Amino acid sequence: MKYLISFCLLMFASWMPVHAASTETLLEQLTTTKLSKLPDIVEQLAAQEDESLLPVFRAWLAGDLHYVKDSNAIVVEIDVQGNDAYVDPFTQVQLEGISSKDVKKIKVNNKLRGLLRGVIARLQLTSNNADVREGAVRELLADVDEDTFAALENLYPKESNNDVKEMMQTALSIYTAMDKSSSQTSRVAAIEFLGGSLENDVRNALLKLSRDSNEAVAAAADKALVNINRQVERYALVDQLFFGLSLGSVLLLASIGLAITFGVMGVINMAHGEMIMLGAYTTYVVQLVMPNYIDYSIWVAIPAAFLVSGLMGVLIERLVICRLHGRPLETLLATFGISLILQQLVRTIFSPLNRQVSTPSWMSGSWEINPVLSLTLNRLYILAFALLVFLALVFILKKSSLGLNVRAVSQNRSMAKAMGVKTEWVDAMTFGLGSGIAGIAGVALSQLTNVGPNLGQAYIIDSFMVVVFGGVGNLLGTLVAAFTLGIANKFLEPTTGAVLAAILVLVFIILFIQKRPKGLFPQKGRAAE
Amino acid sequence: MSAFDNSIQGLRETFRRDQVWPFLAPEQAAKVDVSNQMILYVEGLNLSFDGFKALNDLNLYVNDGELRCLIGANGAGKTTLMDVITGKSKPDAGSVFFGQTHNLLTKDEADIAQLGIGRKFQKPTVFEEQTVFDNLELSLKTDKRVLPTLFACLSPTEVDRIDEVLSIIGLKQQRFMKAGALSHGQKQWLEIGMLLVSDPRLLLIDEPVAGMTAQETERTAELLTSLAGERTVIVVEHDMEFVRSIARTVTVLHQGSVLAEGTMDQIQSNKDVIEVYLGEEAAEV
Amino acid sequence: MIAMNKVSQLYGGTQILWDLDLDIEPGSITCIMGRNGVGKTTLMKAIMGLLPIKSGEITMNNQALHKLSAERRAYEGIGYVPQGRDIFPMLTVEENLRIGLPVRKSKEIPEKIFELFPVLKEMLHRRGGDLSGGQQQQLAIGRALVLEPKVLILDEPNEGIQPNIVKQIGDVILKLNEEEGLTVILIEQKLGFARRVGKEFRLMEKGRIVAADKMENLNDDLIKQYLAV
Amino acid sequence: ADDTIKVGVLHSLSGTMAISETTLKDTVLMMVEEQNKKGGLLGKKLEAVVVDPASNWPLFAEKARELITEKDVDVIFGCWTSVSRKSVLPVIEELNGLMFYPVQYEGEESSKNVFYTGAAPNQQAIPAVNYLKDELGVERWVLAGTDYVYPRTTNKILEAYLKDMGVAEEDIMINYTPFGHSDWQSIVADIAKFGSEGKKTAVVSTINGDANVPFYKELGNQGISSEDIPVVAFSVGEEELSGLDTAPLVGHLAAWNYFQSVETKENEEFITQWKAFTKNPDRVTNDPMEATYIGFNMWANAVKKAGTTDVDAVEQAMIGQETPNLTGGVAVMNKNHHLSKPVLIGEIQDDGQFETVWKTEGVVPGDAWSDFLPGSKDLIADWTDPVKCGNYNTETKTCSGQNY
Amino acid sequence: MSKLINWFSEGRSSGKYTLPFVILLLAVTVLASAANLLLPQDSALYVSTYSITLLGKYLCYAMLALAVDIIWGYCGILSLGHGAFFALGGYAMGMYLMRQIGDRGVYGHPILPDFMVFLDWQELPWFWHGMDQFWFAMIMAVLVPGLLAFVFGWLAFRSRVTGVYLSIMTQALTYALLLAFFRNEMGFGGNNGLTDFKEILGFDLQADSTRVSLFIITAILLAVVLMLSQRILSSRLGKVTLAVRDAEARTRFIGYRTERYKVWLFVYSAVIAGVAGALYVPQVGIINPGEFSPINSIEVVIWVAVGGRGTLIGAIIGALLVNYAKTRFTAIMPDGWLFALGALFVLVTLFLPKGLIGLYGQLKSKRQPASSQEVTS
Ligand SMILES: Nc1ncnc2c1ncn2[C@@H]1O[C@H](COP(=O)(O)OP(=O)(O)OP(=O)(O)O)[C@@H](O)[C@H]1O
Ligand SMILES: Nc1ncnc2c1ncn2[C@@H]1O[C@H](COP(=O)(O)OP(=O)(O)OP(=O)(O)O)[C@@H](O)[C@H]1O
Ligand SMILES: [Mg+2]
Ligand SMILES: [Mg+2]
Repeated sequence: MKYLISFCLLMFASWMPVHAASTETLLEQLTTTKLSKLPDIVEQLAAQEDESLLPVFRAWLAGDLHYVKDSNAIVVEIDVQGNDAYVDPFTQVQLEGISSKDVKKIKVNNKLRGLLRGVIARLQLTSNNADVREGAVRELLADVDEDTFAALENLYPKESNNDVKEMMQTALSIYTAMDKSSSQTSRVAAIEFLGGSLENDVRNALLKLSRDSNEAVAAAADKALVNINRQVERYALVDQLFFGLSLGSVLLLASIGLAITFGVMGVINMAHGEMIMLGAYTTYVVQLVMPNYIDYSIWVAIPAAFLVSGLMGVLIERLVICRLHGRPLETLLATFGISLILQQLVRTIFSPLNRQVSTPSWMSGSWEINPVLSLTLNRLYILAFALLVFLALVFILKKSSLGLNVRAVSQNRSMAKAMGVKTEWVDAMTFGLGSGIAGIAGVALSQLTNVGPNLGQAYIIDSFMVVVFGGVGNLLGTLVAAFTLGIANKFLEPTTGAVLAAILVLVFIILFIQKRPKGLFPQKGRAAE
Repeated sequence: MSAFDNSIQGLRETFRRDQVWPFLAPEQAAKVDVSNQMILYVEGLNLSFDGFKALNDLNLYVNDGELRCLIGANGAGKTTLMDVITGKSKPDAGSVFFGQTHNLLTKDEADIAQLGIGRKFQKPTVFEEQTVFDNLELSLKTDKRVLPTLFACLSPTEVDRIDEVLSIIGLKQQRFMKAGALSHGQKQWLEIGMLLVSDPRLLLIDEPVAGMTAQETERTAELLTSLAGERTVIVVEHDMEFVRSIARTVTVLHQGSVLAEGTMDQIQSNKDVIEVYLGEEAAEV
Repeated sequence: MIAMNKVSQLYGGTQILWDLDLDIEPGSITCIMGRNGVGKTTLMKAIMGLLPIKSGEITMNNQALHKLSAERRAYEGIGYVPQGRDIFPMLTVEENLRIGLPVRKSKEIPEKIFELFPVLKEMLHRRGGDLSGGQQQQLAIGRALVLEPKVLILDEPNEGIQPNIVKQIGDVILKLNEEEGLTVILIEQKLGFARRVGKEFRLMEKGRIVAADKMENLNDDLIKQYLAV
Repeated sequence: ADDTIKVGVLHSLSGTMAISETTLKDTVLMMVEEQNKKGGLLGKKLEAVVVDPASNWPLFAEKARELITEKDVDVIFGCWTSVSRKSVLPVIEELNGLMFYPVQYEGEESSKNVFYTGAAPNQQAIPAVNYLKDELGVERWVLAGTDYVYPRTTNKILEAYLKDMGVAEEDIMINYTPFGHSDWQSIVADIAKFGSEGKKTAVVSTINGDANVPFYKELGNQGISSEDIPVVAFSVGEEELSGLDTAPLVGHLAAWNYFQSVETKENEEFITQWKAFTKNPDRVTNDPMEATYIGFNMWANAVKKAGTTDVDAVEQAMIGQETPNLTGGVAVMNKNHHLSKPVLIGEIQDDGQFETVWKTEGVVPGDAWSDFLPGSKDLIADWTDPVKCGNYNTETKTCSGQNY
Repeated sequence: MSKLINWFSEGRSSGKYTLPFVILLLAVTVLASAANLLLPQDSALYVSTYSITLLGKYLCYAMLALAVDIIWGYCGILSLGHGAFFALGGYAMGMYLMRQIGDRGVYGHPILPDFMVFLDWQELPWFWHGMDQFWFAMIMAVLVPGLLAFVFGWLAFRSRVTGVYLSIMTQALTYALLLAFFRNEMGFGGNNGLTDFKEILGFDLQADSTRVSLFIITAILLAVVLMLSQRILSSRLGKVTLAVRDAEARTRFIGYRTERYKVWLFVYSAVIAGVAGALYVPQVGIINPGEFSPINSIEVVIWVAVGGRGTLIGAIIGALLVNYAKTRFTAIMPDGWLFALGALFVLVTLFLPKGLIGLYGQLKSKRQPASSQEVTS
């Protein structure tokens, strides 16, 4: 292998400009050059057009490229079951006896990353994987220069995959359209082709073209832009709706437990936020326990959080709430006290600092529907998850006797007893269920926001707002309220800014309650008066 | 007169010293116009809940000073009718007039109560946290606006009136007990007492003798008959003996409309009434 | 069947029941009477376990009842129709009836209830709180019957019920008593109904039982002494 | 007792600010312990007096008064938010106390009784913008901040500065969000859109505290990498990053006077000491800690120099004090009660540390009054004779707003 | 006038502890003030200025608690937003104090407060005009909270919003105000609020005598408000209020326009809160939007509950006690005081259902258990 490389190097060196150094010396220089001078070396390395350098570039981009202090040999850091190990970039052979103390990182910064990405893209134009090729071409759209154009033109006829072909043609068209030396008709034709693409770089190119001195070209570009913009706007609306839904799903998750403890049981549960917080911390602990299985940690965390928060809920119910029957307002006082205690408890155990909860790889990134519309995966999962939890809860309350019993207990405790309902058990179970669900919400929220002692505080007010807005005691109301508020917020935000949007939503709630003093879905009937 | 003079005149009128501005003048508790002898007109009332017709084209006329008994099967709409009259529920259609002039449907509960329509609820509702005495004091016929209430003092006549009522309802000993601690029957009496002190023109009484002993029932009957004449009383009751002992005219409701109306004897022999309400046996008595 | 021995009970600082003794025969229909506020309802709540007693004991078939919680007593076979009905207002009629099903270990509401009170079937999906007073009363009785109790406590069951249904309720009580040997404790103010349905009576005054006998022996003297105002 | 010198610690240990401030409380405690090991000061032991103002601003004032009058402390290390400092200020001035404020802030203040050891805007914001412009070729700017005074001022200064440099109005986007904002979807989408118009774009973030985590998470999730749109933050340090999965943030920037990753002897010692003190090998250090460190050491030196803990004497002794920075070089306390310090720009790495990518040549003196705000152009602070004023107008030669 | 005096003297009988309490309150105030001003610093009985400001602050909180108790304890309206009225009163006072600074601000601008110069405002916003007059500012301090309470109450009570719906709306109100006042564009100094006050009516705010005067004024106003409220609540209006609390619909059926009663009581309570806020600001030296935070308002409710809901004195005692506990705990155990405070709340709810005031009754009834029996027999 080594020989092969040196052979190649010799080959290249023979027709490279004289000042160009060999790959080997360039790599050698990596270990000594200052950060600000590194871009030069990248350029020179790129000029080698050597595919075998790809792993080096990739590792560098990822910040994994190191060199051994003694030998100046370039190595790549990999992760073997949570420990650092080092491999040779060219052979991928693991190098024994090197530990993190023996190596030093080859620095990388934004400028370098940008360069490296371009270099990698160029090298990947001939990759075996069609997706990679498409990505590579897209990467190059930003500035298609003569070389790229030539390379692409060369590759185009050989390309078999249609998507890649289209992307290539887009790149070619950009070049043609921008190229003042080509004929007006071919430029206009190229622009017309570009009109069908939503790629950002295409739009930027068209923007430039619309100021072109050639009037026909400028007109064509304008036309294409109008068309593109119309589509972009349509997708922006979809995007906004998605933002609204996903904010709604967060609100739903945060408030759904409260819809039980407060809405159904009538306990003004100020410690609800802390139940969410406990769930989030449970996620953190679960990830601590299984650092190598972050991807699966969520599946452990969900039941664990349910149990932790649920048991805490049962404990609170048994120790405190159960002595406050018939005194709903007092529950406010007691649970407020409990929430202070829980917050401080967490602060004492886990320190006041935020804890790090990692996002499983399958939840990060986004689902790209097209270049202008992509939905972030974690939000998407959380939306689905919120709906799932909601359905499960509705199912539990409708199908098991628990739902019926808890409503009976909250409406007339002593009569429920006289009918043989085990009120204490029902109370404990229901409060546990509500708290447990809050815990599950905590798992979801840990993916979006800080996991710290104040996590619960941030959501408690919104939660009450949602439950009340939807109509106390009505689960469906909670669902609709959460999504309404989420969407309203997100549609207001672009015009008013985040702060005003929040204020307007609050004012809207206040006014709405005037119209419907019992929320969206009020309890009806004689007894409700 | 020129327009200018007109406006001067208007201004003068506005600032006349011998009278307060109209918007400051206390609202006169408008008189109930009963020139046609009729005090309550209920016409074409319809009210449905989620598609269920609780009141169905109901017509009812009550004379001034009359004692009217309202009977009817459970769920016939008696309580609902009272709800409509007192402004608690708004009907889908129909009209309710108090005297010739007062359209009750445009007024709210407090207005209606101030016009002189008092009500006793089927399920006794009193102010549980306050004493029996306070319950009665609150029900007194007084100026019920905020400021006058703030500066109100009990006048000796009012105290006498409350005392009188306390002895009528037999709660003299419990006068300083919290109303919430009364037994069911005692609450019934208290509520009747609250009605009495408020000195209403029209009394709507929903099942006054439920939970009372026979003798108490008799006393209630006496009380109600004595009230009639000066006041108008509408009583709902299922106790036929009681109804017979007080009734002059009886109206039978069924499924939200009037089924029959007449004297007790007429009603008792009415086939329909027997079938849906009284049952064979009761009719024999 | 049910016996009470020197039961005392207080509300806050106020004593309502004073060393009260009461004995209910199995299969009897006992009518408890007394003026307003003498403590009839309180007594019933004590039997059901909704109010803690201060001293004394309550037994059912010689088994101590006063140590059990109310829900256990329901399982032991006591059914309760409270004064003022205490329907679960936001539950539908059907749900009101279903509450008691676990006690009788069955999944379906017995058809018998609807035969007794057909109106309940009509109103099955209406909220309990929306029903008229009388309908609620019927629901309350029906709800207690779902438990298939051995002892049925009825606290003024006829309050606000139309005459033909009053009669029907009387019939039902008698029928259940005869056919199934149901023991009934009935609080009733209306003498006519009490005489028709009751087999025994107990008169109460100021938290004590002051007279107990067969219903035939309820004479005007007693009535005058203990029931008149 | 009189045989100790009391050091007041006025940092929130509960409430929303506890997350940042507890660390500083521990830092002071560590410094006190360290100083006591060295034999204390003036032959006396130091004694820390800790109170909890609970993130409640009026409570800060109350606690400050308690510390000075009831607990008789000789110096206070405290405050994080500007509003807490503003709340404490009148009390300190009235009672002639001495306070060290260790956090970067909006400037526009200089009190006789306060020493500002954190960065002023010209020690953070301006160098950062210069770096972005010169090194990364940024042409479009998003100034995103939490809606309160520090971001507002900083952004005002930056806006003026950018326009001076010829940046067009439409190439600047300013956005404010409420405290603790957690739903960044639309804003990040807006930023992405703003940045997709062909010009190199960067975000200058003055987003405060807890709101950062969801902001960066959203950036990561919407796939905005640091090469596309770099974010340079002034409130995100090692501590904040330790609560965050930094993998998606690699390459975003921060401007501080200190990074934990800087390799100097002092820093290494400091870090070891800190980890030992907190008994936690994973604890990180950050810039406000360094500010506390510098402040504490300067104070100790000043007390030695003055030979007393008397506030006026120490105050005069403070000016001109020099203390080694943890990042090398020497910090100097200027006449305006602000420090001269180096400015560093670092890129976030995937281990939650910063890689220094740029550093000022020498030290930058902190400006109490910004030159870019119309109201304060002519103001200077100078606590030496003959001026002796925190708000001295060089035009009118008057000193306004002094309480003594 | 004589009618009014009559009216006052009549109510005295019902709140039999009010007068002794007021006397106690004023006596303590006078003693503490004298001890601060007259005694030398090293005297054992000397009361430090720190304590005086602390006491003054507590009394303001007590007044706020009183306001909440009137509306919650007596009228059943659980307001989770009373902090808003308090803060508005405070802002009115703060604006006055700000304008009093005049050209002595750091920028030396004759009219604009520092924070406006700083953020480059060109002229005074309209709502700042007139605030340099003490009387005008004080009118605003009661008018603005009163007006807001009136509009809000009128809307809500007329549409018969009750129970938790109302509570959450009050919470939404204060939350919205919180967000609004945080905005720098609002012209209230944003997050930093208003600080750096110098003098009030020409008196140096930092002088001990001013402090003591403010403290005494607060105590006197608290006493006045307490007696006035006691009198109002023991009048027939008070009975109507209780009736509204327990059975609003029934009250309407006997002819009371309950919404009007509620609105006026709400306004009255809001005005008290506004006054409390106005007194609070010069004593603590800062007003900032944090005061609008819903958690603050919830805390006030908790003071009332701790002291004893529906007993005016209880509210005052609760406020004093909880705040004293907070001051002590945060100093004694800065790391664990939340445990203590939380536990206090839980324990009070569990074991003192009627609050600390109820404890007195509990102890009394334990000593003489049979006393109430006579009533029935
Ligand atoms: N809010 C409501 N929602 C639904 N149905 C209602 C409501 N109010 C009343 N109803 C129905 O209207 C009917 C009439 O009820 P109402 O209470 O007027 O009867 P009533 O004549 O007073 O009977 P009773 O003698 O038993 O008291 C009943 O069937 C009841 O179920
Ligand atoms: N919650 C309570 N608190 C205090 N005292 C009460 C309470 N409930 C009832 N009482 C008192 O207990 C006594 C007995 O009440 P109870 O309800 O048992 O009477 P009752 O015999 O059922 O009367 P009625 O025939 O009117 O239903 C009454 O004098 C009443 O004042
Ligand atoms: Mg009825
Ligand atoms: Mg009874």
